[in-house]
Amino acid sequence: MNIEGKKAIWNDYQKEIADDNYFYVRSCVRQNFFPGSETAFLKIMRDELGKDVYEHPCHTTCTGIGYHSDIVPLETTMTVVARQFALMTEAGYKNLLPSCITSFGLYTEILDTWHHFPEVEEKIRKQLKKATGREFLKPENLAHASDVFYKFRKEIGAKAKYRLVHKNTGEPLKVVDHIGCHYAKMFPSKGVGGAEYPYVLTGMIEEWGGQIIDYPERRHCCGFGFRQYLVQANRGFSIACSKEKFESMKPFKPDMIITNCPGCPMFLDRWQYVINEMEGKRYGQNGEGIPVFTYEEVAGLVLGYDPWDLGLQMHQTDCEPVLDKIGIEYNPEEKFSTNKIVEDVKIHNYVNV
Amino acid sequence: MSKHVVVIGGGVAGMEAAGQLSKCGFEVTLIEKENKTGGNINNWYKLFPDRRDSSEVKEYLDMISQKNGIKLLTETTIEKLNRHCDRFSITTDKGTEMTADAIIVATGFDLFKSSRKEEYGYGIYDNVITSAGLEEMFRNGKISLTNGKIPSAIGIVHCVGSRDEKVGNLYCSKLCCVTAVKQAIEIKEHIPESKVFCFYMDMRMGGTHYEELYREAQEKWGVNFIRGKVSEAGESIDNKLVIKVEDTLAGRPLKMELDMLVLMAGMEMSEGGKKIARIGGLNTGENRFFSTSDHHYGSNISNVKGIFYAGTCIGPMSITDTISHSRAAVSDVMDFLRDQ
Amino acid sequence: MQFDPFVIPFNIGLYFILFYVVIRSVIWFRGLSRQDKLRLQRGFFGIAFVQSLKEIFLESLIHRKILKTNFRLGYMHMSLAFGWFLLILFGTIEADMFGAKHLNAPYRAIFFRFFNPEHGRMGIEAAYGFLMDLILAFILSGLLLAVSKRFWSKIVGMKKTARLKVTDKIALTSLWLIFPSRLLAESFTSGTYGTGSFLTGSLGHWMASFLPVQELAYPFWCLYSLSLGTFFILLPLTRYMHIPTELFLIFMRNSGIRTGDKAGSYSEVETYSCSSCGICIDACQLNFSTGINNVQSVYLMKAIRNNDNVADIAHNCLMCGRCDQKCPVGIELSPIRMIQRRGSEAENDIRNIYKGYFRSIQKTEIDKPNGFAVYNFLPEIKTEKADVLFFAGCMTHLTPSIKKAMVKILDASGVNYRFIDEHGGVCCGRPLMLAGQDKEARELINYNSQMIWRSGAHTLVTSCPICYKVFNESYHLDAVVLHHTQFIKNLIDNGAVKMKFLRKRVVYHTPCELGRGSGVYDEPKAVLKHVARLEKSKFEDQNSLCCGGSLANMKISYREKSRIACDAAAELTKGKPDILATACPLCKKTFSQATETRVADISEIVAEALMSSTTPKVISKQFYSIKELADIS
Amino acid sequence: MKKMEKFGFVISKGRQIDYESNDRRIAEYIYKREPSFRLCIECGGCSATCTTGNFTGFSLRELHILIKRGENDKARHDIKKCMLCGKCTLVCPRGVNTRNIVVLARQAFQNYDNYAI
Repeated sequence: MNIEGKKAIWNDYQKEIADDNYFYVRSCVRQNFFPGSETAFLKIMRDELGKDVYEHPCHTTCTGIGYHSDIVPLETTMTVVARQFALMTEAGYKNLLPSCITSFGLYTEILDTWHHFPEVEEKIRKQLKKATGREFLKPENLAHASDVFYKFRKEIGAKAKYRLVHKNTGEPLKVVDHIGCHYAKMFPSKGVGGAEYPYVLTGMIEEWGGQIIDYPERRHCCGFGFRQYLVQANRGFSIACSKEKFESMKPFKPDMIITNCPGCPMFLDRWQYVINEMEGKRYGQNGEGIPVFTYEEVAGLVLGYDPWDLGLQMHQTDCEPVLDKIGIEYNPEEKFSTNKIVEDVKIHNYVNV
Repeated sequence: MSKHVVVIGGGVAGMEAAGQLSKCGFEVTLIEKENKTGGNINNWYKLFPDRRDSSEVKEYLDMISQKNGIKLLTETTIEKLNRHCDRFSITTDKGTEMTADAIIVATGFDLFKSSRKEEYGYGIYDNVITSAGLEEMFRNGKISLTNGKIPSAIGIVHCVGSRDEKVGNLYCSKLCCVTAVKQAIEIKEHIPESKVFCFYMDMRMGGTHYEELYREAQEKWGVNFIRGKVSEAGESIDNKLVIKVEDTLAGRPLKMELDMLVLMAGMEMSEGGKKIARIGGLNTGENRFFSTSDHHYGSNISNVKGIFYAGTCIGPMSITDTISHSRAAVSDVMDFLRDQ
Repeated sequence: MQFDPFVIPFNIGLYFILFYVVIRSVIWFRGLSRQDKLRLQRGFFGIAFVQSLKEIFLESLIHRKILKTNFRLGYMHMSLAFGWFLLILFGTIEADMFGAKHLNAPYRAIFFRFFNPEHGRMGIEAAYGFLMDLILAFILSGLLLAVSKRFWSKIVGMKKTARLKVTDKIALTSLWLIFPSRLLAESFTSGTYGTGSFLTGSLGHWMASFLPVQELAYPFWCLYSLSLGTFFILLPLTRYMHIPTELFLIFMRNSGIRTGDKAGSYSEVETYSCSSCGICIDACQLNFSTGINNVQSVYLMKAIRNNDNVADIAHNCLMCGRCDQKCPVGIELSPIRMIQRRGSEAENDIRNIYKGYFRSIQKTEIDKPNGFAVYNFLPEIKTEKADVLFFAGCMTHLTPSIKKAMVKILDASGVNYRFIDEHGGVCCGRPLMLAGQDKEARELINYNSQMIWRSGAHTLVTSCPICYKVFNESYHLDAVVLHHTQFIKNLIDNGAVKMKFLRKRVVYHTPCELGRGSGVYDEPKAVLKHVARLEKSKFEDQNSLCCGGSLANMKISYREKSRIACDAAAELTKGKPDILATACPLCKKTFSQATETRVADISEIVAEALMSSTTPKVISKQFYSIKELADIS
Repeated sequence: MKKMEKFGFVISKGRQIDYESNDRRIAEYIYKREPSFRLCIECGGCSATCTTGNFTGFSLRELHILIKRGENDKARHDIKKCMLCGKCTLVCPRGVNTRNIVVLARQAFQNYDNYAI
C-alpha cells in the first residue's frame, strides 16, 4: 500500500469543523446500546477540552430510522429536522453537532437538497411555521461528533494517560476502523478523508498510538442496514454482513474495532456473540472475540477513565483483552456493580466471547 | 505569398494535419507542448487490432511532418489567440508572436486520471496500474508486480472514467474495450499460465477486426470475460487485491483475488484543449470536448471562423479515424482559404 | 525324405490357429441369444448355407464388392486371398497327385518342392509347375501393390490408409515375407536341381549362375516356415483375424442374425471381420471435408478390438451411414457405433485376458443408473382427438417456412388434423439416443407416445426425419408414421390436392435419417417430379451426402460442420439448379448457410405449387390403423 | 443455538460467488474437451429457443455461467432437464457447441461424483 497516495486523498477531503459552541443532538439508539458513550463525549468536551456544548431538552429524533425504514416520508423528516434547526436557532447556536451518523447523513442530505431545490426549503419553512410557529436559520457548520474529536485529537492525545500500544512489546495495537455508511458514502466531500479511505477515525487512532489496518471488506456495511435488522425475516442477512467483515479482517489479527456510528458497534459486538453461539466461531486471538468500541469510549480509555464508568460492561464481546494489552487499570469485581452507570443489571450467564 | 496555417498539438492528428497542409502548399507551424511530437502514441507500445508496433505509425507521421515548410515549435504553449480581420494573431508562452490565416486545433485527449476512481485504489494499492502503465511494461518486456514477482491473476477493469456519471463522463471512450482485449492477449503472450479477467459493462467492439480480436482472446487465449462493473478493490493480508463485482449474468455478487488490476482509463478533453477553448472562445459540449458546427457534416468546423478541429479534441477516436479526421480538416482549411 | 525340423514352426502355427478358431467359434456361438442360436441352426441346414458358400467365394476370395468400388484395391485383396486359396488348393492336389503317398500332412503340400526337389522336370509335372508358378506370380503382384500401398496409398486408388499397431506390423511383415520367401526358397531349390517353371525355374537358374543356391535354399525354406508360423500365431491379435471371422459373419448374417442394440457375439464377429481395408475412410465426409481421419469405422473397430477408450471415436461421427453402405464386408457399422455410444460413458468392464487372445464380450448397460436427466417438469398431457397428427419437431420450429408450408398443405388436404407441437413440444428423444442416452430418451418417448395414443389418431405426420426415424423404430404407436413427403405423396396419389407444375430445376438431397436411416428414397423424388423438374446429381439415394448439420456429431466444431456443408452443397449444386430441395429442417438450415442456391424443403415447394381451388377430399385408404389392418387380414 | 433461533437469528448463506474457494473442475473439464465453451457471450439465444426452457426456468445461458464460476450445485440439478434436442446449437451466434457442453457437463458431474476428476 502506498500511504502517500492515501495522504493525497486525505488532503483532498478536509472539511471545516467549528471550534466551539456546539448544538448537540443525541442519537435515538445509542443511549440504549452504549449509554456511556454520549456521557463520555459531553464530559470530555466540557471538562477536558473546555468547550461549550449545548443540549436542548426538547430535541427529538431526526426520524432517520423511520426514514430509512421507509415508514416516514421525506417531507415529514425534513420538517422534523427543520424543527431541530429552529431549536438551535432559538438557543442561539450555529454549529450543529449530531451524535448519530445517520442523523449527520440526513442533515447533510436535507441541506444539500435545499441547496439545489430552494422551493423545497421554502415549503418546509412554511410547514414548520404552520405546525409549530417556529422559524429557523440553517446551521453554519455541520460536523459529526467524531469530526470534533478528530479536530481535537491532538489535544486529547496530549492529555492521554494511556496510549494504544501493547504495554509489553510497545507495538501499536492493530485497530480496525469502521465508519458508519451514512458518514461519507452519500457525500464524500462531507467526511474527513472522503468515502473510500475515511480519515476521521484513522486520525484519532494514529494520534493515540494505534495502527489502523486496511482489510478487503473495510467498506462493507456492519449489517444493521435498517430493514435488514428491523425486519425479523431479514435478520439472517444482517448477521451474514457482519460475518463477512469478521472473516475478512480475521487474518489481520486486529486487537480492536473502533466505530463512529450508533448501530455499527452494536451489531459488530452483538453478532460476534450470536455467531459464536450458533456456529462456535470467534474472530479474535486466543479464542476471544474482537472488542468493539465507540470512539468516545476509546477517547475515554486513553484519557484514563474507568472502563465501567464508560459503560464497557455493556459490551457483549468482552473488552478486557484490550484493557489488559494497554495496561489499563480496572477492577474486575466492579464490572457489574450497581453503583456504576448501569444501575440495575442482573448478572446473567453473560457473554463470554 | 502562401498562406500560413498554425496547427496546435503535435500528436497524431496535428502531425497528419501539418503534413497534409504542407503537401497542399501551405506554410505550416506545428506547436507542441512537450519536447517531442507524437502525443499519446508515445505511450503505446503495440496498437490494436493488428498489434503492430506503434513506432511504425510514428515513423510515418514523422516522415510526413518533418519537412521544409513545416515549422515545429516544441515545448511551446499558446497564451493568446486573437482574431483581427480574417487573420489570427498568436502569442506563445515564450513571447513569440505570429499571425495565421487559419488554425487547426489538434489538442487531442488526456487519459482519465485513474486516481479519481478512488475505490479502485490507483496510487494507493500496489499493483493497481493503468492501461498506459501496462503498455510501459510491455515496452520493457516484463510484466511484474512491485515486489518483482510475476502476476498469475490479472484483472482488467473496463470503463474507468467512461460511461460514469460519478466522474462526470457520460460518454463512451470507444477504444478501451478493444485496448483491454488487446492487452489481455498481450498479457497471455507474456505469461501464458496467467489467468486474465476482463470486467466489462458492455463489450463495444465496433471497429474493423475488433470483434475478431475479442473472439481470438476467448478462443485462443482463454481470457475470461465477466460482465459487471468492479465496485471496489481492497488488499488482503498477503498483499493480493480483492475486488468485488456483480457477475450480472449470474445475477450474483462475486469476490475475487487478483495479483494485478489494470484500469482501462478513458479519454477526456485535454487540459491543453480546455485552455485553447478558453482563450480562443471555442465552444465545448457537455462531454467537455470541443463541440462542432454539425455532427454529421461539420465535424471539423468550430464556432470561430478559421479555426478547425482535427482528431480526438472533439471526442474519442481511434488512430485510423484521427488520421481521416485530420485529412478532412485540411480539406476544410483549403475551402476556407480559397474563399478568402 | 518325409520330415524335416524346419517345418515345425509352420506346424505349430497351423495347429494353433485351427484349434483357436474352433474354440473361438464355440465361445461366440455360446454368446448368442436363444433366438440367434436357433436362427443359426436353421441356417446351417437351409439355403443360407449355400448362399453363404457363394458369398464367401465372391466376397472373401474374389472380393467382388471392393473390385467394384476400387479395382486396384480389389485386385490387391483378391490376389492375396484368392491366390493364396488357389495355392493351397492346388498345392494340396499337387502333393496328393505327385507326392509319395496320398493324403499328406499339410506341411508336405506347403513345402512340396523341398520334399520333392526333383519334381517338375517334364510333361504334366512341368505343366502343373507352371500353374503353381502362375498362382505365385498372381499373389506376388498383389503383394507388390500391398507393399506400395503401405508406403504410398494412392497407388491403389485410396486417399487414406489405415494406421497400424505394433502386432499388426509384425504380422504384416510376416505376411509379406511368406510369399517372397517361398519364391526364393523354391527358386534356390529349383536352381540347385534344375527344375521349376517360368518363375521359380528361371529365377533359380539365373541365381545359380552367381550364388551358392544349394546352401541358400534351406535357410529360405526355414524363413518360409517361420513366417507362416508367426503369421498364424499372431493372427488372432491382428486385423488378419478377419480372414477366418468373415466366414462366420457371412454365415450368421445369411442366417438372419442382426446387430441389435447391445454388444453380443454378432457385433464381436463383425468387429473382428473388419479387414481394415479403409474404404469407410474414403467414404467419410469428415475425412474429405474436414480432414478428420482418425475416427472412421475402421478405427472404431480397431479400438474396440484393442480395448482402447472408444468414447471419443464413437461420438465423433455424423452417423450419416455412408460407410455402412460402402463396407465390403457388410458390417453394420452404425449400429455398432451406437452400441459404443451407449456404453462409452459406463465403466469399461471389458477384460482382455490371455494377452488378447480371448476377450470377454463388452457389456453395455442401456439402463445406465446415472439419473442424469429428469423430465418431471413436463406438462400434463391434454387429450384432443384428431385423425391425423402433425408433429413438426424441434428443428422445424427453427425453420418456420416449413411449418407454414405444412400447415397450408394440411389445410388444403381437408384431413381432420391437429398440430400437436404448434406451440413447442417435447423432443422426440432421438437426439438423446444419438448421444447414447437411451434411458433418458425413453422418458420422452413415453411422454410423446401417451400424447399420440390418447389422440386416437390413425396417422402421425412429421416434418423431421430425425423424429421420423425414432417414431418408426422406438415408439410403439397405433398410428402409421409418415414423413411429410410420404404424406404429400399420398395426397397426390389420392388426388386430394392439385398442384401446378413449377418451371424450376430442382436437385434433391436425401437426408441421412430419411434415406439411409429409414429407407425412404422414392416418395420425396416422386413428389418433386410431380411439381418440378428433378435433376440428377452424383450423390443419389444410398450414396447421398450428409449436410454436416447432423445432431449425431457433437465433437466437431461449427466451422468443421460448415466445411462439410459447403462441400456437399457445392457437389449438389454443380448443375446450377434453381432449388436445392431437401426433406429435413436441419439439412435446410445447414445448407442455407452453405450455398447461394435457394434451399427449400419439399413441403415449401409443394406449398408453392399448391392450387387453392381444390375441393378437399377425405382420403382413407392409406391410413388404416394397425387395428383395422389386423381386422382386414 | 436454539436460543438464538428463538430471537429470530439465523445466518444467511451469502449470495456472493467466492471465486477462490469455488471448485471449477467441472468447467476445466469442459474447457479442455470443448474449447468453444469459452466463446459464449451470454446473449441468451440458447435459453430463448430452448425446448426445455419452454416448460421450466431452465436456462442454458445461466448454466454456462454457473459452471464457469464453479457454482456447481444449481448447475448439477438443472442440467438433468436438458433434452439434447440441439436447437440451442443451431441458434448460437458464436458457434458454441452447446449440446456437447451439456453432455460433457453431465459426464463431468458423473466423474466428479466418482472422484474421477
